[in-house]
Amino acid sequence: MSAQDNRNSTRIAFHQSVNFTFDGVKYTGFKGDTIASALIRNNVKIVGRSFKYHRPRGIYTCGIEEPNALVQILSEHNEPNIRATVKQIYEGLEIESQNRWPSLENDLGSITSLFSPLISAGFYNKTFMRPRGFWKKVYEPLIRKAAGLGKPPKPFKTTSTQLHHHVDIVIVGGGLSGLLALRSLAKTKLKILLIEQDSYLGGILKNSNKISTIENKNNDSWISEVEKEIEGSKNIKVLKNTLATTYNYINHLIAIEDLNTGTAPLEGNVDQILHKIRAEHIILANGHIERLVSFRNNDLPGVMLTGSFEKYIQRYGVIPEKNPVIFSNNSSSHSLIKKLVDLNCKPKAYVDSRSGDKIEPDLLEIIHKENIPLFTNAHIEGCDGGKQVQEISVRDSEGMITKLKSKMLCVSGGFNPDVHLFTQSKGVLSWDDNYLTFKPDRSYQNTIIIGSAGGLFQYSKLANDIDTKLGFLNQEPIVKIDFKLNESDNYAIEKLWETKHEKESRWSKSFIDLQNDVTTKDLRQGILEGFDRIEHLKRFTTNSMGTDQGKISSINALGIVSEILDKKVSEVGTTIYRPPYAPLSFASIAGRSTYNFYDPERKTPIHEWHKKNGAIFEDVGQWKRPWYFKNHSEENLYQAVQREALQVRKYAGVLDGSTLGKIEIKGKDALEFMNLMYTNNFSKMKPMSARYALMLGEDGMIMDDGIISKINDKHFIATTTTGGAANVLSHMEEFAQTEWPHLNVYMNSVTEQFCTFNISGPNTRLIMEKVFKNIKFDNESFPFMTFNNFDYLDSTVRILRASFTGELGYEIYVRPSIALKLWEDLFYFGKDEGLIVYGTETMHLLRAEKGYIIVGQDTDGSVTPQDMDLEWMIGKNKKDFIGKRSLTRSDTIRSDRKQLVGIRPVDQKNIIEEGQHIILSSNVKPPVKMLGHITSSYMSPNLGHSFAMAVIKDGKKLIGSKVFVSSSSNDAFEVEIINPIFIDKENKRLVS
Amino acid sequence: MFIINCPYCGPREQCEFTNGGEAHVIRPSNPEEASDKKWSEYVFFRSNPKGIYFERWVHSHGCKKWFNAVRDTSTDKIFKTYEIKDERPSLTDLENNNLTTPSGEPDVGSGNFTVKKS
Amino acid sequence: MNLISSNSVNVKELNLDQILIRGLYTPTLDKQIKSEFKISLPKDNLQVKQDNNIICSKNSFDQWSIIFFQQVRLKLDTAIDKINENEKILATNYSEGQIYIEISGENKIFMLNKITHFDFREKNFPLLTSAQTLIGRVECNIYNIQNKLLVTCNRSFGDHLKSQIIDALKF
Amino acid sequence: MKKKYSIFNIARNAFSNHENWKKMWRSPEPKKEYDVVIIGGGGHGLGTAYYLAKEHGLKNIAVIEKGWLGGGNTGRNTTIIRSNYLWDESANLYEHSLKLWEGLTHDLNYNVMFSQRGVMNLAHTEHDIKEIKRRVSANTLNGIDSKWISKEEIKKLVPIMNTDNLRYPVLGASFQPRAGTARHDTVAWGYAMRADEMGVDIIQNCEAYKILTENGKVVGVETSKGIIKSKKIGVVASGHTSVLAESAGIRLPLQSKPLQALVSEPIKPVIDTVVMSNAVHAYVSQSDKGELVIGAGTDGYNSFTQRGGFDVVEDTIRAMVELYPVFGKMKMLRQWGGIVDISPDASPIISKCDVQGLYFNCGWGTGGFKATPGSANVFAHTVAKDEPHTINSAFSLDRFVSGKLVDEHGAAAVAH
Repeated sequence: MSAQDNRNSTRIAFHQSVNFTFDGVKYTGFKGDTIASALIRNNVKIVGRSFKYHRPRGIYTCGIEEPNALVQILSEHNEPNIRATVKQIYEGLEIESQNRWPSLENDLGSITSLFSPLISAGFYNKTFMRPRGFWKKVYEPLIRKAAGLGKPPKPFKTTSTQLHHHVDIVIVGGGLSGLLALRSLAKTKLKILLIEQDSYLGGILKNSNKISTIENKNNDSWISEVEKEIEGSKNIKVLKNTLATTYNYINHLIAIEDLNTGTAPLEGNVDQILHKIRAEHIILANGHIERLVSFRNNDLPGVMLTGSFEKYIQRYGVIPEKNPVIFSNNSSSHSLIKKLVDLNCKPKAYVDSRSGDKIEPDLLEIIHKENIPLFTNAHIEGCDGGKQVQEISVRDSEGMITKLKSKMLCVSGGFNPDVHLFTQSKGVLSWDDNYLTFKPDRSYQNTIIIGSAGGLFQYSKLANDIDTKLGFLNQEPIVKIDFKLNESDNYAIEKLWETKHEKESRWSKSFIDLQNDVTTKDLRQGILEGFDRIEHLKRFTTNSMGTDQGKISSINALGIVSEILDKKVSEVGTTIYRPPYAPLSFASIAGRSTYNFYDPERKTPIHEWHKKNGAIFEDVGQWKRPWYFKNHSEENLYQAVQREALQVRKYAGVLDGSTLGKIEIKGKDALEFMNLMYTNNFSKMKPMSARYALMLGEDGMIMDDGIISKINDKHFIATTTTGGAANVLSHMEEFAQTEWPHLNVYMNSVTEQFCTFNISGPNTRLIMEKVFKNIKFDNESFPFMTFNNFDYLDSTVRILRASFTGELGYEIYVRPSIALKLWEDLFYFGKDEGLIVYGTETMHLLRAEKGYIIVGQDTDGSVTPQDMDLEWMIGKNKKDFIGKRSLTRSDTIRSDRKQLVGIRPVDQKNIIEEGQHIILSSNVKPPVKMLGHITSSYMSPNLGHSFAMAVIKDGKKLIGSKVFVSSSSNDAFEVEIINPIFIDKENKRLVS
Repeated sequence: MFIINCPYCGPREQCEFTNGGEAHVIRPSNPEEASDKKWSEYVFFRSNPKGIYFERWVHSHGCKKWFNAVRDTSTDKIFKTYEIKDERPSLTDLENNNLTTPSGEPDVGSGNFTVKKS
Repeated sequence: MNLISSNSVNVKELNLDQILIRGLYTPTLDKQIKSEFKISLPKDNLQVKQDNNIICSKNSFDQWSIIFFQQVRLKLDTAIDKINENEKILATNYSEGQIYIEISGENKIFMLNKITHFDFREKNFPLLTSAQTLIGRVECNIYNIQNKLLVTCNRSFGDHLKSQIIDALKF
Repeated sequence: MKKKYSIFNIARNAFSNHENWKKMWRSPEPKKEYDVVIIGGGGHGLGTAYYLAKEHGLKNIAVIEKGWLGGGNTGRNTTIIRSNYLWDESANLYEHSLKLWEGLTHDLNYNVMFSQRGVMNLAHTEHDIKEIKRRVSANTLNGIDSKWISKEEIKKLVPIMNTDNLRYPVLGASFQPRAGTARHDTVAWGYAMRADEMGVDIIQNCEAYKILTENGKVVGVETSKGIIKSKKIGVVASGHTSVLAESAGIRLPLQSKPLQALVSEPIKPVIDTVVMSNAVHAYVSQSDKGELVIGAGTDGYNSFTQRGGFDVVEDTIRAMVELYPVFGKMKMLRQWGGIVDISPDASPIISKCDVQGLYFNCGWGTGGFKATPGSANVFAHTVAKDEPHTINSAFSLDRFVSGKLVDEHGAAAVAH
């Protein structure tokens, strides 16, 4: 006995054969086959090994709910854990089975089955404890080896995209109810999106034999008529091969579309689209899922859910086994039996847990007519047969065991509305005593549930169900649909979660979670140990924590638990279904927004010049800033910086400071506002002069610094640090809008309106005079910390005399469109004066020699102005400014806080490292008392030795004393604490 | 990932906004006179209710305007957004709105919260 | 300059001038703008006024942008200085700090919704209105003018935004 | 009766077909009065009860839990354990905890699967490097096994990492070999079992509504199972702590925000160390079951919904597939959220307060799990002695008045 084609299925292109390999063996299926249907066609029964006991496993279902048949796709970057029951085959597809070694047939891992009585729930937590140390070295490595299902995939750069939708209505599920709803809404002007996980519409109409005609048409023609009707309409969009995985707040859906259904992905082509959908109303028409029954060896290859078996015949045109035994606790097997009879493959037997009088007469009728062996009031005790079902034991009403020979056992434990998405939406479920399942009760978003997804299992009531629920959308009422059914319209079920074993053996198992190898025994044990809450039990036994999230078994688990605890299932409750509905590809979530699109790269208008001139860039926030410039290919960071630093102090250098934040502030109350935002007092400041300023948070800690240029009391321009620009502006906006709305003040970011060039060095004046012929740069006409606007080309530039290097310097603010011209002018006129370009590293070195701090490097969010020896910047007679009050708290007024100092090695050969700590002796045996840390450290070509800045406890008092500094080579050397200004304490160079 | 109705730009995705913490917190008008404790309350202490919360938002990736919102932190439902200058809305017309999403997960017991108490 | 045209979407980069004005509406301001640029300030928030070569948009109650479709750069500074004589107003020349992308063609929304969550439906974004939102993780202004969208963003983000748009058309 | 676990006792049970297992803890109804009531049945709360009973001889203790044991953040975090913190105060606390972790399995005779696979903190910018090197130096001098490792050394430890061809390249990392992960639920279960054996009443499905005080003293707590009297109450309710504090008129500087995490489908081992990248918000480790356990960033607003924005998860995944190209073909299996209570300096509050007999252990932000044993241990001391242990004295409430913060997030480039 074996599988047989059912050529009258319309879903399979029997004329188009497709070759693929499974574990190296070549097989042939047809276009439209899934891996599973093709393997069934080829009589392959074992497709994988189970997680814990490595038991042989076959194909259990025919869809997304599959717990067993997970395979690895070698031909798609080794993608692991693919459902064989969903993935369609294509020419050249290469598949491998998972979690077995050396081979699927003979898996060494299966010896664990021998110890299976030991490997009970909580096993790991109760063992592997002795001898000490073995856990780390022996046990855990072994456990990790055994971990996981599939093998790791190969590197893969995503080619998937994303698409945002805004619609009035989303219908999830293009099955019978979904199509009826869609058709009835087609004439409204509502924008509708229909999402169907399968490659065609129709659902149950195509997947089962349950409905033979609808509205007196055969199913296929009815479906294609509906499709035609909606094709025309502009307001309806249908997405096939698209699975809704996540239902977020405010009707936000995530759905994944597979563009390669049944075709090989082409490198570089979009392979999937992640749809992000906002809808006014979401209609869930996503149907129901069949569940299993637990009995001895219910995991053996050859056991399959009844509905799935029927689907293989109807849709995939393959009869998995000609004469299966059918076992059920409900009325749903009727259509399959009828189908098998029509195909002349009579079932070996029909076993129904219900008593004869409960079984539907029409079902009994066909069984008797065809004299199919019937067992009523009977159970499947279990099945046997090594690697696949050979013999099935039926326990009849008298408790007598009858053994039947068959390779296939179809099981139906009843249906669950597919409530996964609904619970994600935070909807509340209620227990249906009639259908023995949870069904949606109350939704908390604009969610509408129709058809079996809502627990409606009567075709005759479907029209009314949809009309009443969609009426408010002025949909066109359906009123009535004529069905011709191959089963009774009334679905009926009797409680049966698990059947009794004939002989209780320690090795015998009834599985509840097939993927995680959880047995009903494990559930009992968990409850015995006190894990009587369903969420505990889930975590203790790992029940329903597999990739299928227990779609076919979680309700059964609840049923079993409720019986052990003798509670109502509604009291036991259900575990929470976590999004996504089915595993969601990382690549699709990332979409195109990785690598160069991970985060914008901000570039200054002369970025290209830097690249051409040997710049090595560093990331500062989103900006790319020249870090240093190689003047020949061998030059390294250290050499370049030493060269640049010497050159600037000796002649002149220019830095592209365009990334500095610039904010224009204006308004009637601009002065008052600035006095509140910064520590400094700007009242006495002359127009067209500038000042170095500090900004604090309300906690009194230094937040940012910059130069404030005052045009007049009503108009200022502030600069900020590169990284702080955005924060400072929003900080200003926040207080202007929320704290002091009565102040008339506005600010615009002008960071991008100007390039900023910081030119400094003794020769700077000469160069500037050449570039700007009609401007006087002598001290009298252009004193330190003043600025003005000047004509340059057909535009204007703002020049501010300020310096961050300690040398004579100017900051030039120029329009981007003429920036490059000016930049090149500077070098044209500057080359004779020794002008060079330098990067951020040299800038850091030079400012450190001068003792200027960098916010974020020498400060760290726990540093006050006093700590940085910047009291002089605090407007003493100002009543208030942001952070002022915090400076006088008991901890901030301590005199022995960590304070900024300079550090110099006693032996000048020693190099001080940033981040190392100041300690009291050369002894670095921990724990070592730390006074503070090195915030900045450089090798100074101008001083000829290493020097550093540090913040250390009671630093000011310690100036002049000798201490030690730790090093990364885990020792320490002696250093001297000195004043942090190393060059030009008298500011001669600055104001020269 | 909810939607916030910016008083100036209309409804937008929450990821366009930045939260500004509790609303209607008054900065001491005379910081010098505030005690360390009083001042620390202004700087560090914000209420953190499970339920109705008056909070500030700024449309940081949009119009850059600050505004206030009334949100139920146990459901993320936003009842109202209003301009900084507006009065704090009265609760009465807000709380008797019962169709809100239940706070994410179980209140009492196990997953039961997802199940209607019979 | 044409950036890319494919799949019935055309993307051009334009070289325009722009003034950003901060301040509340006053008849005085309105008069000033009229006399300087022959266009009046829109009354409603998000409204865009268009007059052959100029659009004026009220981006927020105290924020206005005026965009010139022909180069007026030289005249602009004197005009701005005039406006800034009003101490309650801040006018800034934004011409060069931003880039200007014009997107047309029937698939423009489809393309843009690959890289922005913004809802372009008529009811949310009518003709002659503007919006500030994220496109390809970049803060942008969008102006909805006759069968075209004008998108502006800060210059330093320009390369990123352009390549995002080109990518969205390719994939 | 003390439960002894070993392979032998499992074998014994196997013979009885696993039908004779004893309950790990009782499910008693609350008594009228206790010497100490701990509010919150997570790892910290149960651990506190355990150490109160074990080290401070108190026996008449109740732990009340509104849901199920370990159902809060204990069961929702990414289980990362490390002690490489910058400031001495933090380093001492977390190192104290790490030492307890190292003995916990044997202390409890319950395998918490503490797996010392090492934790890496990546540096992506020059700024990161400065901050991480500073922290490594501080750790070294504090006797914490933390070191700076180069890109090449990272590659050796995590061959699948893409260090160069990405928006923010990997420039180096700090590495703490003794750090790692543990099986989160078992910590709560283990503490619960052993506390229960020492007579502690563990009461689930018991929600605390209001802390009852009389003239500045704690007298009890009103719960869903009625009023329970006690002169000492320790609140260890993470996200909900400040809500309870308000009921006793105490304001805590806490904000409760959603923090999301996710796991991938299980695969054979690909990554043996724990890798954290604060700069791109991507924390990953691989569990002994084979799932990648991934931590995402915190949403920027207060919420008790245990549900955050998809965009936050998206940002983490974007960084992941770039940092680990093999993850491109992996799939997200489950995603969930927790509520973390964040203090202004991102350091915990383990403290007495103005109400006598009322103690708080909160403000753990996103980093509470790693501290479970240490936090429980010093909190037990604080409750028993009515004064802080030297290790947690710095983590008092009044630091927000004096300004003496332990500002980890201001200073260190390391997420908690």
